[in-house]
Amino acid sequence: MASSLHIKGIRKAFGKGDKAVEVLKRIDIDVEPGEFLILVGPSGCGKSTLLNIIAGLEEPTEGELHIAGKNVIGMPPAQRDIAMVFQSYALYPTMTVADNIGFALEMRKVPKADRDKRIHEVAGMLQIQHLLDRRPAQLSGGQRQRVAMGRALARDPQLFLFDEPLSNLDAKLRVEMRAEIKRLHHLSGITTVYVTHDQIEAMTLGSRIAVMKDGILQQIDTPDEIYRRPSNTYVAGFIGSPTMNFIPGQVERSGDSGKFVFEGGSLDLPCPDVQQVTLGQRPEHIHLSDDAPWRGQVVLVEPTGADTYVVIKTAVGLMTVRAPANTKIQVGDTAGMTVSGRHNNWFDHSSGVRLKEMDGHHAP
Amino acid sequence: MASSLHIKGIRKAFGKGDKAVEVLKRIDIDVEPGEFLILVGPSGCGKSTLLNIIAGLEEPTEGELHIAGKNVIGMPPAQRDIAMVFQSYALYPTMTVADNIGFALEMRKVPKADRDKRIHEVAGMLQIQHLLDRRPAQLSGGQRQRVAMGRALARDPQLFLFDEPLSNLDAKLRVEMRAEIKRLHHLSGITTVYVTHDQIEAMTLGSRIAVMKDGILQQIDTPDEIYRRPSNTYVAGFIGSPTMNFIPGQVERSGDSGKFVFEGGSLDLPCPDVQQVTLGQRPEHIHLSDDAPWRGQVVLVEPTGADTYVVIKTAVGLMTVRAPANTKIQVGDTAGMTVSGRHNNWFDHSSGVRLKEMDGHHAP
Amino acid sequence: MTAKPFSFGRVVVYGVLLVAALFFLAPMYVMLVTSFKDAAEIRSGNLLSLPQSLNPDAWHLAWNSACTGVDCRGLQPYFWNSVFMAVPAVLISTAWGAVNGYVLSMWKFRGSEVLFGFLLFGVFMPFQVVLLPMSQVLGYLGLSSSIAGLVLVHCLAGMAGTTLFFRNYYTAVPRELVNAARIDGAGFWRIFWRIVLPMSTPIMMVTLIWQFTNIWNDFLFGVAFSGADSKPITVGLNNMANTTSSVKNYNVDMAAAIIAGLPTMLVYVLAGQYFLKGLTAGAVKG
Amino acid sequence: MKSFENLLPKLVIAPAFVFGFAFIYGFMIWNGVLSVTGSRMLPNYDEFVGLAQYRQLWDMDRWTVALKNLGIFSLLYVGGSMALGMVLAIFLDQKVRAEGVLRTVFLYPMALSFIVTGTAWKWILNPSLGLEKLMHDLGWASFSFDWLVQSEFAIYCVVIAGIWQSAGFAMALFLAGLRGIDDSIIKAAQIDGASLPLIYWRIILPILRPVVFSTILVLSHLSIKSFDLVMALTAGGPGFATDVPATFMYTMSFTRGQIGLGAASATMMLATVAAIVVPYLYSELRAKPHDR
Amino acid sequence: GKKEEAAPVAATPAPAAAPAPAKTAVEVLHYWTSGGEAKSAAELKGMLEAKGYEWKDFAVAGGGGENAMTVLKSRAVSGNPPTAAQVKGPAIQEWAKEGMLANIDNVAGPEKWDELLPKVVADVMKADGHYVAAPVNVHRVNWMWANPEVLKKAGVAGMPKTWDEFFVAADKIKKSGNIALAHGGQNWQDFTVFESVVLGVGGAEFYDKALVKLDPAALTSPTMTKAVTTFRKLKGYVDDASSGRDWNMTTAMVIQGKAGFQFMGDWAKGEFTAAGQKPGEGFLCAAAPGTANAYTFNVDSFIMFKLKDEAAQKGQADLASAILSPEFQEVFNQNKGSIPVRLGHDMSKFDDCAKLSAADFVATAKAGGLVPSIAHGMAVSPAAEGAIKDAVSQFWNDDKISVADGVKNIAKAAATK
Ligand SMILES: Nc1ncnc2c1ncn2[C@@H]1O[C@H](COP(=O)(O)OP(=O)(O)OP(=O)(O)O)[C@@H](O)[C@H]1O
Ligand SMILES: Nc1ncnc2c1ncn2[C@@H]1O[C@H](COP(=O)(O)OP(=O)(O)OP(=O)(O)O)[C@@H](O)[C@H]1O
Ligand SMILES: [Mg+2]
Ligand SMILES: [Mg+2]
Repeated sequence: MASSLHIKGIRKAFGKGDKAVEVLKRIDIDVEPGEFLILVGPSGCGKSTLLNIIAGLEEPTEGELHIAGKNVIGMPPAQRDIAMVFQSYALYPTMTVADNIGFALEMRKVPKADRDKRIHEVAGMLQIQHLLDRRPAQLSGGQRQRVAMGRALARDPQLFLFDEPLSNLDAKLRVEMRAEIKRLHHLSGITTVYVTHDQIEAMTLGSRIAVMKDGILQQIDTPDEIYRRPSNTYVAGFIGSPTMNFIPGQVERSGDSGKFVFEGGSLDLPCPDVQQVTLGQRPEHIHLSDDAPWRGQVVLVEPTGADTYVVIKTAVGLMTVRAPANTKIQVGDTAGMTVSGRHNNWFDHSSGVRLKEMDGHHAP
Repeated sequence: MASSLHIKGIRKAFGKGDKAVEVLKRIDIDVEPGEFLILVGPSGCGKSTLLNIIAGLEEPTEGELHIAGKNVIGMPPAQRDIAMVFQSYALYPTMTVADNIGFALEMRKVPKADRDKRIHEVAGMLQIQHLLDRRPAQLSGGQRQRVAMGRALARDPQLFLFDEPLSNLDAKLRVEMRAEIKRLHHLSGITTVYVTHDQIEAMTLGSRIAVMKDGILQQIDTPDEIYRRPSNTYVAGFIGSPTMNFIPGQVERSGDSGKFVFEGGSLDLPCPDVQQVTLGQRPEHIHLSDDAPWRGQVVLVEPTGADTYVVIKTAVGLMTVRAPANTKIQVGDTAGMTVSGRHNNWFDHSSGVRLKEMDGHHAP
Repeated sequence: MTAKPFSFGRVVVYGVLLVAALFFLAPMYVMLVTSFKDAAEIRSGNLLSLPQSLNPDAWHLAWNSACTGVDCRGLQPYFWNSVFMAVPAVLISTAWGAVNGYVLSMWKFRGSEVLFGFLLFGVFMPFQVVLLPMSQVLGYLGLSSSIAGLVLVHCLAGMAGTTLFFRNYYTAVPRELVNAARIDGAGFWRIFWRIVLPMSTPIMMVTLIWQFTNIWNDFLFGVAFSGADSKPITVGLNNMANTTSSVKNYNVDMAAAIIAGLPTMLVYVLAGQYFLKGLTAGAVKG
Repeated sequence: MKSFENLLPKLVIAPAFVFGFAFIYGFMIWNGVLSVTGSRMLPNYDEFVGLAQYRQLWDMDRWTVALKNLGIFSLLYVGGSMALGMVLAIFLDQKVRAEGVLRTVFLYPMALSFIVTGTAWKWILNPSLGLEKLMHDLGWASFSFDWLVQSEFAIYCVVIAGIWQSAGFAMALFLAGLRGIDDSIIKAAQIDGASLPLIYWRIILPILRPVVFSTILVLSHLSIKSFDLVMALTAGGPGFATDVPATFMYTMSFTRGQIGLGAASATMMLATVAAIVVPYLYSELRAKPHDR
Repeated sequence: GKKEEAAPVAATPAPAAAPAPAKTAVEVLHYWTSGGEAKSAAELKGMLEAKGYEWKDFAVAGGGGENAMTVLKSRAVSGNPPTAAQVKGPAIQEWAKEGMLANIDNVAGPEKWDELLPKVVADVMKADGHYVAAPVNVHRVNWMWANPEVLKKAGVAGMPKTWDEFFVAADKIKKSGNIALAHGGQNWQDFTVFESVVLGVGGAEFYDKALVKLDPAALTSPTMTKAVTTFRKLKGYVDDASSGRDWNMTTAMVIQGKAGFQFMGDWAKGEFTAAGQKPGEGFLCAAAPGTANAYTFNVDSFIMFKLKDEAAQKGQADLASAILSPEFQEVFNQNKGSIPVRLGHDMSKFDDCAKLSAADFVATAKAGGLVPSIAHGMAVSPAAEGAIKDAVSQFWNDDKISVADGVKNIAKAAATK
C-alpha cells in the first residue's frame, strides 16, 4: 500500500525579520506511490530541512504537504507514520543498540517476540548483530550510522526518509547496503525519499533524482535523463564525477551543419541555432588523441585504479578526461583531445539553460 | 619541517577482564616525513581508535609511538602539536564558526589580526565565509563538517589527522576539497594520516594506503600497488568499487603454459604453480563478449552514468562487469565473458594470500 | 582526560580536594566527637579532642527519650512524621519539575519563555510572606495542621526551583533525539519517559538532593502548618536544641542533629553513585 | 486529534502556571495590599494608611542595616559558593580516586539543618570556645578570630557558614553539567592545544552556562531568603548587626505584631530582587545559544 | 512495626475517673520546653487528664515564644486555633480585639477571680471587662543572682544594694580572675538588664513614665542618660564570648563559679535548683541594685480561643479552673521559680527567694513600686517594645554609639506605634 507524497509550494525561512534566512523557496515535488526519489544538491541547499518538513519536525513557513492524499500540515510526526534516518544519527544514548532499533516497534505495540525477531533480522542485514548490547557511545562512526539505519528499516512505514544514510560506511559495505536497500524497496514498494552525496547511489538507487540548489528545485527526472540531458549547466556540473567539462564558444553555421569554434580549437559537430553557447562534455566523452588539433598541457594525472583521470590545461580552462588505467601520459606532456560527438550537451551561454532542440540530434 | 610518525606494536583494548574488546592488535606503521598516508578499512576496524591514540586522546594498552623521533606516550595532546578532524565533528556548540576555527590559533597566541586573516582564508577555501557568525546548531551537516575541517586547516601542525573529513559533502564539493587538500599538502608538506571510505580519495590523495581489518594491518603500499597487487583476497575485495570478482578453480598445467579451470568455464592464462587457486578479476578487466564460452545470466544492470555495471550469475557466483554506458544488455539476457589476461590476481585458495610468483608475469 | 600519574597538577588537585574536605568535615567532626562525650568532658576538653570512650547515651536519649515540653519520646515520632511528609513531597515536586522542565525546553510554545521567567521570579518570594495566606488556603481546603497540607505546601514552594533545574539541564539535550523519537512514533509522554528521563540521572539526583534537603530541613512551614500530631523533625529538633536545663546537653543536641541529618546524608550517598551514569556522549554529531 | 498533541504540552504546564500564579503572584499582591494597611497582629484590611509603612520602614536603622547586610552577604555568599563549588567540581572531574567519598563530604553540609549546624559554627567561631581557643591552646597565643562578636564582622561569619553549607550543592550542579558534556568536544579542544584550565574556561563553562544560570538563581534566592542560617547562627545579633531582610520581615510580622510593616519590607525585598534579577532573567532567557 | 510508631499518640496514663467515650482533646500551644518549665507543663497535663481530657501538647521552643506566636497566627488564620495558647501582656488585648478569644467569665465569676487576683494582674487578663485569659504565675524580673563562692574569693561581702556598690564589687571580682557579670548577648537579655538598670537608677515612678507610658520627656531626661551610662559601664564586666549565649548557659556560668553576678528573672532560680543548689547556700538572690522597693512583674497566661465544639468549651473552662487551682499553682510555681498569682497563697513550702518575691509583690502593689516588665512583653505593645529592644541592644553591642545617641535612639524607638 504505497503512499504518494505531494509537496506544494513549500517555503521555509529560519529566523525572523531582518535576520531571516530563506532556506527553501517554493519547492514543488510529486512523488508517486512506490517511487524511490533521490534528493541531491550541494551542502546547505536545504535537503535536510525538506526532509524535516516532510517528517513534521519543522513547520514550513508556507505551502502544502500531502501524504497519501491527506494534508498533513500540523499533524504531529508520530501520526504521519514515517521512518527516517537522521544525518546526525540521533541515537538514544541511554539505550542499547537493540533497544534503539526496537523502540519504534515498541511504540507501535509490536509484541516482544516479534520485535526481537525483527531486531535480529535487521541487525543481521546491517552486520551489527554482535553490537546489539552496546550503547551508542561504544560504537564506531559507521556502526552508529548502521544503527540509525536499522531503526528505520525495522519499521514498515508509509514513507521512508533517508538523510545520507551510508556516508560513513566503507565502499564495500556501502555497495552491500545499497543492494539491500534496493532489494527491500523492491519487496515492500514503500515510497522513499533519499538524500545522498554519492553519485553512484544517486544513479543506481532512485527511480528519479531531484536536484536542488539554494532552496530551489533545479531538475527532477530519471537518473539516465539527468545524466544525459541535464537541464542546465548547474545540474550538468553537479551530477557526474569528475564533473562535466564546459567549453564556451560560438557556433559558426554553414548550411545544415555547423562548426563549434572556441578559444584554442574548434569541433565539427551538429550545432544548435544559437550563436553564443556552452558545450558540455563529460570526462568519459573526451578522448586523448596524440594528433588531435585541440591541444593542451597535462597538469594532473590521477589514477583511481579502474581509470586514470587526466586534467589538461587549455585556453578555455581545465578539461578532465577519463583515460584507461594504464595510460602512460605524464604531467607536463602535451595532449590532444577529440570528442566523440554523440554526447553533446548544449547550453545557452548566458542563462546556462539547456538547448533542448539538439536533444536526439546526434551525429551518426 | 615535516615530522615522521612511527607506530610500533600498538595494542588497544576497551573494557576490562572478560568483557575486554581488543580493537587494535599490534599495529606497526612507519610514516615518513611529509608522507600522506591513507587509512582504510571496514567500519569498526579501529581506524578512529588509532587516530585517537596518535593524537593522545586514548592511551594505548601497549606499544610505542614516536612523532618526529620523540616517544610521545603519556604526552598530553596539547603538546603533540597535532591538528585533527573528528569523524563526529566535535564543534564547540557555544562558539561561532569563526571562533571555532580560530580557537586553536588563539590557544597558540596568534595575534588577533593574523588570526582573523587566517580564518577568512580558510573559510574562503571551504566556502563557508557567509557562515562565520553562525553557531554549529544553525548549520547543515556538510557545513558542520567543513567547519571541522577549517579548524584543522587553519593550523600549521606537525601532523594532520583527518577522520573521514569529506563524507558529508556532495561529489562536486568533495572533488574541490580533495584538490584543495592535495594542494595544501604539496605546499606545506605536513605529514598526514587520512581516514576515508571514498575509493577515489584513497586512490588519488595518498602516497601510501594502509588497509586495516579487525584491528590488524593487512597491507600498506602505494595506491597503485594496492590496487594492482593486493596482498590478499581481503584487500583485493576491499579496494576498488565495485569489488573484485573472485573465481575459485584449479590450475591444469601443460608444460610451460597452464589452463585455469573452474565450474562452468576455463581460461587460458599464465597460471601459477599451485593447484587450488582463486583468480581475482576486477570488473573493468572482464569484458562482455557475445560469443565467449564462459556464460551466465544477467541479473542486474546498473547504469551509473559514465559506465554501466552488469551483474552476471555464473556457476562460481555473481560476476560484476563494467560495460560502456550505452550497453544495451538487459536483465534476463545471457551474456558471455572474456578476460583480458593481463591483470590477473592469483590467490592461494585456502589462505587467500597473493601468489607473488605470478606478478610481472603477464601474458603478452 | 589523560594526565601523568604523578604530575605536579595531580598533586595540586589532590591537595586542594583534601584541604576542602577538611574544611567541610570540621563541623561534622566536632559534632560527632561531641555527641559521644559526656557533659564533663565537653566542658573540660577541647573542641577537637577525641572522646575518652564511645558513650552512646546521648544517641539513645536523642532518639527515644529526650523531652520537649511534656513529651518524652525523643525524636522518633517527629522523625516518622518527616518521612511521611518528605517522601511524597519530594517525589511529587521532582516529578512536577521534570515535566515542567521538559515542556519548557523541548516543547516551547509562544510565551513559554515568558511563563518560565514568571515562575522563576516566584522563587524569590520570601516564604514568610506565604505563611498567613497559605494558612488560610489550607484552612479552606481542610488541610490545616495535617501532613497532607505540608506536602502540598512543599510541592508548591519547590516547584519553581525543580522546574529551573530540569529546564536548564534539558536545554543541553540535542533536539535531534526528540525528533528521532517523534518519528519513531513516541508521543509527548513516551518521549519523556523513555528518552529524556533516562538521560536525566545526574540532574535528577541533584534535584532529589535539593528537594529532600529543603523539605526535610524546613522549619518555617513545618512549625507554622503542622498540628500537634504532625510536627516534622526540625520542629522536634528545635524544641530539643532550644530546650535547656542548667547544663546544656550539647552531646544530645549533636546526636539529635546528626540523627536529623542522617536520612539526607543517606540520600546523598546513594544519589551520588548515580552521578556517573546517564552520559550523553556520542549521541549526535556537532 | 492533531490539535491535541499541540495542546498537550500546554495542558501539562497549566497546573504550574495556575498554581504558580495563584500562589506566588496572588500572595505577592496580597502582600502588597497588606503593606498599605495598618495591619498589626493579624491582617486587617479596613485601615488604609497609604505609604506610611514604607516611610516608617525607611526611617528605621535596622532596615538599612538589613539591606546592607543582604548586599554584602549575597555577593560574598553567591560568589564564594560558586567559585568554591566550581573549583571542587572541576577538580573532582579529573578522574580522581575516591571521588564518591569526596563528593559526599562536600555535599553533606546541605544535609544538616541549620538549627544545628548553626550551633556547631557558633561554637567554632566563638572566640572563647572555638578556633581562637584552639589556636591558643596549641600555643599560637597571638591568634585572634573574634568576628562573631564584632558588630561589623559578624556578617562575614554568616558568609563563611553559608558557603560551607552551599558550596557542595553548587559543586553537585556543576558536576552534573560537566558529566553531560560530549567527550569529543573536550578532545577537540585538547587537540587544539588548549590547556586544561583554558578548556574549562573557554569551552566547558560556556556550555555550562545554563547550569551556571541555575546555580546563580538558586544561590541568590537562598541568600535573599537566608533566614534559618542567620537565625541559627546569630539570630540577627549582636544587636541587629546581622539582621537581613528575611529575618527583619519575620520579626516585624510575627513577633512584633507589625504585619503592615513586615509586608512593606517584603515588598521592598521583592522590588530589590526584581531590579537585579529581572534584567538577568531577561538576558539569559533571550540569548539562546543552546537551542538545537 | 514502624507504622504504629509513626502516628504519635499522646502517652495517656489511664485516667481513673473518666468514663471513656471519645475523649475531648485539649490542644495547648506553649513554649515551656526547658527543664523546669516542662515539668510544670506536665503538671497541668496530669490534672487535665485526670479530668478525662486528652492533652495534646503543642510545644514550640525558641526565642521567648517567637516561633510559638508564628504558629499561633498561622493556626488562627487557618480557622483552626488550638484550645488555648500561652500569650501574655498587652498581646492578650490585641488578640481579643481581633475577636478571636472566648469569654471565660463563667469560670472566673463562680471562682471569684476578681478577689483572688491582684488588680494589676486581673486587668491584663481582661478585655472589655471580661476574662479572656487565665494567669499562671508571677515572675519578678528585677533579680540579681550571685555565686557566694566567687564573691567570697574576691572579698565581696554581701549583695550590693546600689549600682555604685555593684561596680566596686564587680571590680574586685574582675581582679580575682573571674568574670564579674554573666551575660548572654541576646537582645532580650540586653533589654532585661537595661530594664533593671533603669528601675534601679530612676526608681519605679521614672520607670513607669519612661518605659510604660513612654513619655518622651522622661525618655530624654538626665535620669535616662544616667541609666544609659550605667548600662554602658556594665559591659566592661562581661566576657568576650557572650554573644548569642542562651540565658541558662549564662546562669550556668554563675552556678559553676565562673562568674559572679547575673541579672535575670526568677526563672533563673529553676536552673540553680535543678543544679542542686539552695538559695543562700549555693547561690544568692537579691533585687537588682537600687530596686529593692520595686517589682517588675511578668505574668504568664493562657488565652482561650473561641471554639464551636461544646465539649471543647467545657475543656477550656476546666483548663482555666485547673490553672488557677491552688494545687497547680503550688507545684507549678515551685518548679518554675515564680510565685502563685493567687493572693494569700500559703508560701511555706516555697524557698526564700520566692518568699521574698511574694512579700515584695504584695508590698510594692500597695506602695506603687509594682511595674510591668517591658522586656517581657508586659508593658507596651510588641511593636514599641521591639523597637526599644533593638535600640538598647544596638547600643549595648556597638561601643561606637555615644551615650547621647543611645538615649536619642531609644526615645525615637519608643515613638513606634
Ligand atoms: N568505548 C568503547 N567500548 C567498547 N568498544 C568500543 C568503544 N569504542 C569503540 N569501540 C569498538 O571499537 C571498534 C573500533 O572503533 P573505531 O571507532 O576505531 O572504528 P572505525 O574504524 O573508526 O570505524 P568507522 O569507520 O565505522 O568509523 C568498533 O568495533 C567499536 O565498536
Ligand atoms: N536554525 C537555523 N538557523 C539558520 N539557518 C539554518 C538553521 N538550520 C539550518 N540552517 C541553514 O539552512 C540551510 C539548509 O540546511 P540543511 O540542513 O537543510 O542543508 P542540507 O541540504 O541538508 O545540507 P548538507 O548536505 O550539508 O546536510 C543551510 O544553509 C543552513 O545553514
Ligand atoms: Mg543535511
Ligand atoms: Mg571511525
